[in-house]
Amino acid sequence: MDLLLSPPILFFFLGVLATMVKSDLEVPKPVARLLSLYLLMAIGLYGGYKLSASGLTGEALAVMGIAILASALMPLGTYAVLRLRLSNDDAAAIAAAFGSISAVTFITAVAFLQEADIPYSGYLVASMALMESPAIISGVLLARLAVSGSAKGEERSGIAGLDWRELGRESMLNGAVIVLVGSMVIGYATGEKGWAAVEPLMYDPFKGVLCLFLLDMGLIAAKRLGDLRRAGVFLISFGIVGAVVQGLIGVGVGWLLGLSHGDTLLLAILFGSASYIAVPAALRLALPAANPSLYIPLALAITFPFNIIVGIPMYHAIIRAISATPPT
Amino acid sequence: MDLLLSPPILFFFLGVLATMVKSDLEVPKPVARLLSLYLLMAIGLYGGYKLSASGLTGEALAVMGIAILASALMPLGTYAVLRLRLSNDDAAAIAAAFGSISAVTFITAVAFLQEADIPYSGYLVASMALMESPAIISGVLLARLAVSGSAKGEERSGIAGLDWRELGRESMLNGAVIVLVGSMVIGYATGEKGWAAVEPLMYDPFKGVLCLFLLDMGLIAAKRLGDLRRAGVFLISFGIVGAVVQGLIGVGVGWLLGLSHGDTLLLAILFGSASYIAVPAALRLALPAANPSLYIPLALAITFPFNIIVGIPMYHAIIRAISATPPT
Amino acid sequence: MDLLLSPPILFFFLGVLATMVKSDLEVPKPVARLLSLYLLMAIGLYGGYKLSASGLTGEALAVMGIAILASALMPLGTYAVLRLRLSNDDAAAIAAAFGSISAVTFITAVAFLQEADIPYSGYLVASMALMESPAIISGVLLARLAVSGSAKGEERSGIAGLDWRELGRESMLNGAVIVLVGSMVIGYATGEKGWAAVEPLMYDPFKGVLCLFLLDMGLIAAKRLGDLRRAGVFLISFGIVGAVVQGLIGVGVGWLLGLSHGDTLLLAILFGSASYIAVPAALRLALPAANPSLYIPLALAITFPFNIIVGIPMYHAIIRAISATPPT
Amino acid sequence: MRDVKRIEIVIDKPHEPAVLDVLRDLGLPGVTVMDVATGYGDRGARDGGELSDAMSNRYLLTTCTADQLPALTEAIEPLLHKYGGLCLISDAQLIRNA
Amino acid sequence: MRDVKRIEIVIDKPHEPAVLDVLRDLGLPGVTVMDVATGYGDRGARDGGELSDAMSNRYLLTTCTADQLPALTEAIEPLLHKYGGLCLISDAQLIRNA
Amino acid sequence: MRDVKRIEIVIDKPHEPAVLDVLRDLGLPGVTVMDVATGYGDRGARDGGELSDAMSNRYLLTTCTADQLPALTEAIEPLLHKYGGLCLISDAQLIRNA
Ligand SMILES: Nc1ncnc2c1ncn2[C@@H]1O[C@H](COP(=O)(O)O)[C@@H](O)[C@H]1O
Ligand SMILES: Nc1ncnc2c1ncn2[C@@H]1O[C@H](COP(=O)(O)O)[C@@H](O)[C@H]1O
Ligand SMILES: Nc1ncnc2c1ncn2[C@@H]1O[C@H](COP(=O)(O)O)[C@@H](O)[C@H]1O
Ligand code: NA
Ligand code: NA
Ligand code: NA
Repeated sequence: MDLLLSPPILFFFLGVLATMVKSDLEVPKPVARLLSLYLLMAIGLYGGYKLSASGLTGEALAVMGIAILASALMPLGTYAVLRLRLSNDDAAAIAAAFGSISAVTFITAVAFLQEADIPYSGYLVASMALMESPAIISGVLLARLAVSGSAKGEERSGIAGLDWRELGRESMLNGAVIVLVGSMVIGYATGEKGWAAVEPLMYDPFKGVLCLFLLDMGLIAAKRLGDLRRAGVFLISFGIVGAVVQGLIGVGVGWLLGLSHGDTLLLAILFGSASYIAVPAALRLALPAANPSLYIPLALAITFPFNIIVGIPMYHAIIRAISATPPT
Repeated sequence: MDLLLSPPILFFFLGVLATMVKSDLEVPKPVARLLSLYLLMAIGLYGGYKLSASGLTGEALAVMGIAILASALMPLGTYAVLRLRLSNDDAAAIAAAFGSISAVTFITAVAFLQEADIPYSGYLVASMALMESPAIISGVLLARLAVSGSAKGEERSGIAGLDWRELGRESMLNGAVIVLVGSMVIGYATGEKGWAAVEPLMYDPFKGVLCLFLLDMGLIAAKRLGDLRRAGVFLISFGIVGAVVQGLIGVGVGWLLGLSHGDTLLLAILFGSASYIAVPAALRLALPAANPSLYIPLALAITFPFNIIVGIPMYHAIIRAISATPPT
Repeated sequence: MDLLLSPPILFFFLGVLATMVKSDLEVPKPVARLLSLYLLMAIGLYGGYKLSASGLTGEALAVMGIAILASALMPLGTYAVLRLRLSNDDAAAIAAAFGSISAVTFITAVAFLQEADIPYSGYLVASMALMESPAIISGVLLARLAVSGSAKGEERSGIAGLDWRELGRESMLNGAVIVLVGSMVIGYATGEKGWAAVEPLMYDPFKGVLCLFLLDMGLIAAKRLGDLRRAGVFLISFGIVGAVVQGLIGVGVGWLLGLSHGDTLLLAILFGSASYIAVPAALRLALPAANPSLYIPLALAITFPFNIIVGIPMYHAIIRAISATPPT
Repeated sequence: MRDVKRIEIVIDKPHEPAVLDVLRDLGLPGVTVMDVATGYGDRGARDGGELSDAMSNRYLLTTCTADQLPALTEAIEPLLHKYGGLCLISDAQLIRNA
Repeated sequence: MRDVKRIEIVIDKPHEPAVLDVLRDLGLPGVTVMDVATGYGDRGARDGGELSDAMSNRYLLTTCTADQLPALTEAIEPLLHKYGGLCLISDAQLIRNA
Repeated sequence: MRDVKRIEIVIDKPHEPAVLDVLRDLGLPGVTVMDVATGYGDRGARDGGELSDAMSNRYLLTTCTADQLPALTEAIEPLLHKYGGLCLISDAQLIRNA
């Protein structure tokens, strides 16, 4: 299978392997931060540049609107399911992570499309940026509503004691969100000329940097796997089944809107991926009682590998199949 | 305005914004160090390479000589002005910072010229390298002369107790100076062939790296702004007026020497920019009593943003205007 | 001399100079780690890619086999010599370091060949990867055999108490080895298509990154020189003479096998270079009693500079001379 | 050279600002903050913050007088209960510039 | 707030896992690990691990009860003898979440 | 296991060499140096040295005997007065390789 033979994915496996065999290989934290900063800037600038070329079409606005809604509403369903087994805060946190998106999964899908010479639209990057935060707010609201009016006089719990400004800040001003949105705006504002200036750094070495970053992701994901021992079958299977269900909703939406093959695939990945960077950072503040050793490993060590190894080619095949029969 | 719409400047704004909204966005220290190391190497190698092509003309030597003099003498004037309000050591430190140069401001101006397809000469880079240190020595001498023969028996104060070797080391062997000068010499020595080997790293991605670095500069500058609360109106206005006066001297010199548009602009930027890297590092040792929370924020959070946002286009316009009437 | 005038070597000198003059120039640890990670990935991917193009010829397998043998057997001779003056563990550790290889020396030689437009084969990179570990195992065995049956009941000493699994892990699963071998396998597996995806990052900026890394190597090597004060003439001369002897063996092998000029040069460098990254990391665990302040500075501050400054051009000249008279 | 209470606090990096606010409100003279590479505690292992600060800790060192201590512990304890982490208190002597 | 023994250990980074095993075996509640930039001791100067961890140290901070101390020192001492480094023990009071 | 004085020093990074010279001149057996991420004191806030070391601190940990202490404090005090920073002294027990 071609994607599995692409360098970035193979470097992810290499990282997993290195952790498995207890190698001392490590990517220093500041390097990991630089790599993700680069990837966010690169995808943001490119998306903004493409958007400035295509302009904000009706299709673009429609998809972006649906993306926001999906991020805000999907957590309601997942939360209900997760509450069957998990504490209120943990269920809300995981629902938020899965409602939001994983930029690296999206970027890996973009690299897949580039390999396969399948075009995609810049507004998908915009949709990614727009999907990061709503799920966080929904998750926090769900957690608060559940305890509202409860006896606990704890000021932070309950919808009453909710500091909206603070919640907005924590959900929308996370570093990753700022860089992605900011780069997109800059790419949009500077258009052709701006892109020409940054392209040698922000486009050409892109896949190579992705190799370095996925190597580190492999190292980290494998390390985090251990945390899931306590998690149990229910949670781990949710990490896959839940992701696929959401991903298929994305496929369906793309099909109904008659989006292109590439755009539908990216939409599926946005719906079906779970955040392990922006959302956890926000939830430490907004939902401190939720256990990060549950929602981070689930998104990082289960859903992320599943998506880049199985999910992307799977949605690719499904979309090709159904694209034979357009909606009437 | 075109420059304001260039990605590097916009990323600077993004960094400022991120700090303003209290985002957790941060560029890890080692990454910031790598970026400035890269920028110094890149500009040094390029300048040396251009110098090896053009050779050391009389014009080149004249400008370089004047640059050294300016760096050494400008502090006398600024020190006198600053003494009206500041302590002896603080006045000397700020005079030194403004007599020296800001490599990043220079590099931003170079990027501006590249955007506008305006040529410039390699010896301007040499002039930058030559201007870093003399101002430091002048500043320290000013501070020492002022206290000479004073009652204080403190061995370090006073011109008598001055350790010249030490002062030379601290002013000329700062890491930033070494890398800049060293890279220039290497670029000069290896010429065409050497440049061909490093160009893919040292030239093509240059503007993209500048975006990353200015993003961090925006984050840091905005953080440092707070320190200036205590500084007062006098100092803050000096950060702009003093810079402009020095910058205009640079324009005048370029005009009298009949330098090209690009060279005159860069000379103005060298004269009008203030150091917040090499000079502070040296002054912690040479003038420990000077307060770094005064001269660093002033150069970093006032003069630097002013220069890249207002200064560069302003000098650009002035030079275009006067270049109509050459000196007779 | 051309190589001496190549930017990477000159940046090494710049680093040495900066340390000599006590400049505060430093390359942060995470940056150094990123640079060596990049260089290992780049050379591994390129070697694997070339191997996938040329295929595993008989010549390739022969050289790789000999490389493994050389790495495993050369330590026997050097250990015997070093025992004349050094403790058992120190002698074994140095023998291991010199039996293994220095990837950066190899990479510098590759850059030299590229400058001179001399071709080389991908299996030399494979040989490098294969030579890293055997010498470590030999060194540890030598150290253990020497003390076997000795009165000391210390569980770790002696061949009996040897934990083979552990020794294998420590010698073969070091981070540097994993990245090099892994990248080579990935380059081999993904071939033309994979290389096209990573080339903009992994090939074009290669020499520029080498400049940055050798600048740091110069800083570090000069710092480590001090440790050798205690080492004495015997050890320091071994760092050169021992390296040259091994290097000449490499030249001889290449000549006997009728290898190309480039391949012979690289083989000489593999034989004649000493490891200061992978081997020390492994020996801290496998031979904790060996003094790292002996074998690291020797390989880093004596043999490495000698090889990149004198060794490479010297072997280059020798090979050109003898290539006139092929073996009959 | 005067006797002081030496205070060490380990806290999730996202909650560091809350702790610094406490120290400032108490008017403590200064603080030194260091990065934590890794660690483990009741809430399991922590990483070095490769991807986000969500799972990384910070180490704070500060000093206070014996009379300031009760107010400090009282202000810190709820933070530790809510966010985890720890606070170590020991006796030391301080030399400062003046 | 309870009395504890405050334990600091400096060890070669390659041997850190061995020390962590000891702490876990003794069932110590937690540990905080920090990178060491440089240092020197009997075995000469250490670097920051630019090239490999062979010459770099790590700093571990942990706590134990007075009764756990003998077992800890007994387990740590052989490691220090074999690998170098040091262990510092002092008295402190601990505030933890519960 | 022997009693020692545990010395902590926080100093501007540019002045770290001056402190290390003092420790060496006193013949102290070793030192461990760590990077300081941020901090504040009388001279305001410090950064992590993003641009230069001018505004960044370093943390030094060392040990000495009770008799060495007076000489150490006497040598360190002028540095702290001139450059700022602080020195903390506490009691500890040291385990070393012999
Ligand atoms: N006994 C301890 N000694 C040293 N550090 C500790 C200890 N317990 C907890 N920590 C640190 O505090 C962090 C949070 O602890 P916890 O809230 O128990 O998970 C851990 O990751 C450790 O870095
Ligand atoms: N007296 C000391 N105070 C603080 N740190 C020390 C001391 N002695 C040794 N160290 C640290 O322990 C490491 C190893 O020490 P050694 O095994 O003596 O070389 C040194 O590199 C220092 O970081
Ligand atoms: N009371 C304190 N506790 C811990 N660290 C301090 C304290 N006072 C000062 N520092 C550290 O010493 C540095 C210099 O202090 P100062 O010279 O007062 O600005 C500060 O940036 C802090 O890192
Ligand atoms: Na999602
Ligand atoms: Na200036
Ligand atoms: Na060798």
